[in-house]
Amino acid sequence: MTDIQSAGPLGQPGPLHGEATSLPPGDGPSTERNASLWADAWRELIRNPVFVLSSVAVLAVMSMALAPWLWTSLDPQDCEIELGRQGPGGGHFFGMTKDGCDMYASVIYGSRPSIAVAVLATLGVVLVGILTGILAGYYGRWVDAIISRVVDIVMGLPFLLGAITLLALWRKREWYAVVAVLIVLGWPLVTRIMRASVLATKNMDYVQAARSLGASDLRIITRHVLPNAIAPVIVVATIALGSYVAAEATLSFLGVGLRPPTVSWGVLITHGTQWALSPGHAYLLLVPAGLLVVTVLAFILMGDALRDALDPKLR
Amino acid sequence: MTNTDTTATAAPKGRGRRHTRLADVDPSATLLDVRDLKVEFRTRYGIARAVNGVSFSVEAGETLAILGESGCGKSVTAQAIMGIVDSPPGFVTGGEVRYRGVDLLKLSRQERRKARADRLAMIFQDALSALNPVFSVGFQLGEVFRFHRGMSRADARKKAIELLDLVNIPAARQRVSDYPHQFSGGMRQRVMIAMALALDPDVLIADEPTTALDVTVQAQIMNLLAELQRDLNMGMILITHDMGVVADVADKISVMYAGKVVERADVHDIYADPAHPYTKALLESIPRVDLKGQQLNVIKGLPPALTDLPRGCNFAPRCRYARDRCREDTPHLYQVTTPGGDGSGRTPRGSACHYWEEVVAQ
Amino acid sequence: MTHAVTSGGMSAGEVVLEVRDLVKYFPITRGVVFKRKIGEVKAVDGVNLQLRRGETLGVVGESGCGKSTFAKLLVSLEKPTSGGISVQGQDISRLRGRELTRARRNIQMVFQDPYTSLNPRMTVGDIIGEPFAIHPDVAPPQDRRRRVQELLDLVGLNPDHINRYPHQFSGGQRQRIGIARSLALKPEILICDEPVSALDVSIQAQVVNLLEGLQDELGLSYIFIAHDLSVVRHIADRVAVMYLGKVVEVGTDLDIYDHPTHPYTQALLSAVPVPDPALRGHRDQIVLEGDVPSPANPPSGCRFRTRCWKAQEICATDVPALEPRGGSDHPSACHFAEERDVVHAID
Amino acid sequence: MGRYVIRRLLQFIPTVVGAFFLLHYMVSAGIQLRGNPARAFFGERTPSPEMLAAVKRLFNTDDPCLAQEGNPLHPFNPCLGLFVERMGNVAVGDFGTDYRGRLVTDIFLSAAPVTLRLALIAILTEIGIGVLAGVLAGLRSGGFIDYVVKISTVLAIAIPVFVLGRMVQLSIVPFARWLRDNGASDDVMGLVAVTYKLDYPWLSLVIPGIVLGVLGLATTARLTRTSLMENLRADYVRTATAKGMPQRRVIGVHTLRNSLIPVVTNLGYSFGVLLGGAVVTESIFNVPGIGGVVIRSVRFNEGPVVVSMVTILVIVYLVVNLIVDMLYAVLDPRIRYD
Repeated sequence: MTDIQSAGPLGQPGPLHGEATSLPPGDGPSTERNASLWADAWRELIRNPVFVLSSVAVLAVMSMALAPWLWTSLDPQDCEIELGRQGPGGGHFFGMTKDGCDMYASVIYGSRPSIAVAVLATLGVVLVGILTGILAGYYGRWVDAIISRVVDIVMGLPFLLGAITLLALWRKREWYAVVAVLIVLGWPLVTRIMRASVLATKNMDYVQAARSLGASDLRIITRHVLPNAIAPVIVVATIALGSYVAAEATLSFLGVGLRPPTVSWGVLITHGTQWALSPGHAYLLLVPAGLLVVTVLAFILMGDALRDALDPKLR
Repeated sequence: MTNTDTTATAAPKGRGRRHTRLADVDPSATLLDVRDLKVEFRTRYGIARAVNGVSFSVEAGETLAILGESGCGKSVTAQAIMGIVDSPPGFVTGGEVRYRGVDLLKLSRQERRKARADRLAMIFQDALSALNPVFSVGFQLGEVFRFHRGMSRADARKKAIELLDLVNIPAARQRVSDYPHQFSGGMRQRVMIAMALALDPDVLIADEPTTALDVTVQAQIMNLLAELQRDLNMGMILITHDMGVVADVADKISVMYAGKVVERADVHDIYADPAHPYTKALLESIPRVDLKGQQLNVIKGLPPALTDLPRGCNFAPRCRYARDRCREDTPHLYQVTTPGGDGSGRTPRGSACHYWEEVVAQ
Repeated sequence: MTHAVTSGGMSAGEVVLEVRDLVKYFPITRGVVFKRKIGEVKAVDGVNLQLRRGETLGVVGESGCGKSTFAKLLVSLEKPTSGGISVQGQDISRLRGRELTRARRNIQMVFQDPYTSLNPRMTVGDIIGEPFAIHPDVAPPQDRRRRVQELLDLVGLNPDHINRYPHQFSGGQRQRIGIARSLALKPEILICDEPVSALDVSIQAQVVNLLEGLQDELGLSYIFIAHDLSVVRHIADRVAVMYLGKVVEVGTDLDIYDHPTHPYTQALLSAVPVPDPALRGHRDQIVLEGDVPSPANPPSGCRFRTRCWKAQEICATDVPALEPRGGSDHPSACHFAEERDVVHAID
Repeated sequence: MGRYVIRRLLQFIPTVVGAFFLLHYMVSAGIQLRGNPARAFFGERTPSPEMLAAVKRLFNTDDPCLAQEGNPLHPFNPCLGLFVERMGNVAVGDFGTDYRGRLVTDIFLSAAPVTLRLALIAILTEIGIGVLAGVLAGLRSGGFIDYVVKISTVLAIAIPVFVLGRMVQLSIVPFARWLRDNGASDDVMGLVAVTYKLDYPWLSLVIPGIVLGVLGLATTARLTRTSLMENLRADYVRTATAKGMPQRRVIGVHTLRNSLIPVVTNLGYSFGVLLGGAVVTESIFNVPGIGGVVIRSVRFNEGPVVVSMVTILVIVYLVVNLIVDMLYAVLDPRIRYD
């Protein structure tokens, strides 16, 4: 390395250093964008009221699931069956559930199974999807052929129909069965997105440069491909979280999801749909469904805002 | 000067409410006369003055080259003449684009569209993205005739084949129903040219027509363009960054830098005696295929951001002739007389440099 | 052969890189479940070249001539179908694993596009320091930051900008970062694949001058691949002209530019515009017909014959060997090689 | 084009077989893990061994492979023999019977017309209104219509179909009452019925059909909008303008065709969503369609009937996807001449 150390300024210092020194110190050509792309996206996000509002809502719901006692001092198990379906009023602002429990407490505590199912399913889908997507996109050839074929096949089963079939044969509907089915049917979407993203990234010259330096596949994947290819998956995962909250409810409604004594939003809404059309009982549907819709909406809006901030095409 | 001329100057600045009409063309007026054109882009990082008071003119049968590096505003100038600046964010904020005396900027939408169809035509750099991928080239060529000339499908197809023949596409009859992606780069650019020539335009604007092509294909396309321009007696505006291509085909040159014309001259004069430091530095920085051992001079620094132009001369921060005056006082286009010119005085020369005499002298 | 002209002086003549009968075919496959090969793209088809210490060998040709594949073969980004690549006597085309990684230190690449060749999620320090992370024995961890700053200084960038991200630099500056990365392992040979073609004209000269300065300073040998014949003339000591995967003519810059004998070289050179309007109409102009044929289905015999004005029957049957012909002492692969000056004014 | 069609057809077969195998495998694993659904059919009661065996045979779950406790693959034994047998049955159109002995194909065919009508209304809603809303929003992005479309589509996506269905019913009930009191005609009453009415096979499906189509409508509108906005910036749109084409032709011909390509490709996927949604919608509006059958079979623990029904629906879904792919090739010549 001595030759480089001793090199110092070369023969023509003027022109060589000209470009760098002509810039004001500390300023790149684009002074507005002075940090990494993620930091850039972040700065845009915190200025976006839709993102701020939706993340506040998401945080609120997450805290309900993690620490419901922060939101209510009532015990959702403390029920009197005679009080069932009693409308709002008398200390129970949101009325009583079908089984005579406080609706507000039930909804707060009901967030836990609903959110847990959605979060676990999303985690599973994202993990499987990223792994298979990277394998298919990065290694190509027969690995890609096999994975892509399997993706096509699983996508050949419409999501809800597939879930109904699989769960219909499952006698007791435990939460993990619902999660497993959501993962089994959901991962191909993430795989496809990840694969396309990896394919685009893999052809970038910086990956070739790393390879020509002798970088291992593991290094190329973790340092070069993954950080540059993961943005679309994060967007999809955010939206998927919302849609899995809705999926849990839909499966409960169809009688193949979670069921009592578990109290999830899906279970509460299902009861609500059974009673909603009888006079004065609409709240049984509207209260849990309202919270569910707000949650799903928050995740979707958050995902949309992320997409806008991360999509270079919109810059 | 003509009648339309005076009325237009008297009209209020900004986009005049009173529309002029294409029918008012004066055949004796200059074919295309651009005066003090200004285009700005309103972005979230501020207003970018992409074109900042540009003037030039072209006569029939003449080729004007607009020379400049990326981001100097040459393509936006072309789009403003055609009236196809993406708006928003782009806005034409001032100036005139006179076609045979009629200011195109003051035409109604309808008339402007007619001008685009019949009088002006444009060729784009990347023919693959400039042609619609889902329609056959025959459809895209024939569409012009069907729409503007009311021809039947069959007649339009015949015309399309004729045009493809005109631009030397072999087996035009078979290829007319092919799609753009089935053509090679050079052939696609020929299709682009055919489309531009469909309605016999008087002005042809070629925006970097050969940048995406190989040299041997570039030579084919430039020859074709030169030939067609001569045969059809069009005025051509050639937009490019390639000083070699310009030397081969242009009659006169306007050099643009940061949204302004910094030098204009006859093609022979500008290469022999550049009168602006930027032009001079550019010529000294490019290697030549016929010379060995040339010293390449370097232009230090970068062009300024269009959202944040320096005071005074835009080129001053990179200029080796720059003095204090240059950083204060914006130079206008000085009239230049060169000792070394061939004396014919075909084109009035201009240089936007306070010290152009010094530049020429060295 | 007498065409071994080198620059640099010191240990001129020593061959640092030798390419023998290099062939790269890409299979064309079709099929839904089982892929079967229905043809081959003959990207590089029997190339022989030598590079000497301190020398710059220019490789020119139009798109599709195989010059980019050639570059990738040289830095082992592609495995050759057959033939060998020797770097200082060692055949690197057969190496694998750790040996290959070691061999890569001697031959590095500068990429064309400064916008895609730098990872946008890494700082300049991480980008230029990555070679040290991959080859930890080259620089101990505590030295790496200093070494990166020296490299930044070497290519004319401010060493304090080590923590910036690529998007904070201009195209020319990014290309300097790419050059710094390729120099980190102190290679003997740099493969420059169109290093200035993505840059604006006023920036090109900066990078060309930098490459020239580094060569003098560090005694590097370059393979400079480009489509711009003017830049190649400026920087190269010797030039190889490629057409459809084959070298059609090779010689010193003087041989190729002033005394070309292959019709393709002549056509290529005559198509290069010269920035001097005084030469307009005074240069020999050869305008070729049509486009380059597909490398999947190249013409028989001489590959240039379909566009050549000299083609005869023999051209369709016999592949012309690359050897000195037509009274010239540099090799040319044309049955009818004949000198013709197309660059300079003829009258 | 011909080669593309053949390639697509060749891809179709392994996908169908693969999808069936997946279904079969997960069903078999489910049976091995959780016990035979024939047992579940009897609920709390304990059937005699003969009856259990009979129901097992009826459900086609009497294959010994499903009960091989000793097999090393158990409980994840793919039971290939059973799969081949089932594929053979599917190939000849034998999907088994329900517990009363009715052929599943008969049940399917008798319920299909209702579902078909429902799906047709939903698809028309989805494409017609969805594309229109997307185009209007995309043309004036940032404008009032864009804003309205953006908000309403996000809402539509966030509300699960069964909640939406009930809410629509909730708001219709008083309206229908008011109409009846004001002497509305029978046809109008059929239209605003909250449940399916046999006398109004089309009218009483309009509201359920729209509810079913809303989700697809929203995705279609959003996709059309982004796709249109992207294409409006494309170079070839600028070329069309430079040719002097009027605005409506530039958009109507040059931009729209390109913008609809992703919308069409999404139609196949959205048809799958529609099938799932049909089950939910039919259950909410008491529509005696295929979804109703599926839900009833779920309630009565007739798992194998659910599997057979879904198998038929998967065939329908894959065929629709095949057709959509052909349509895609018609729209995009780059695919055709690949």
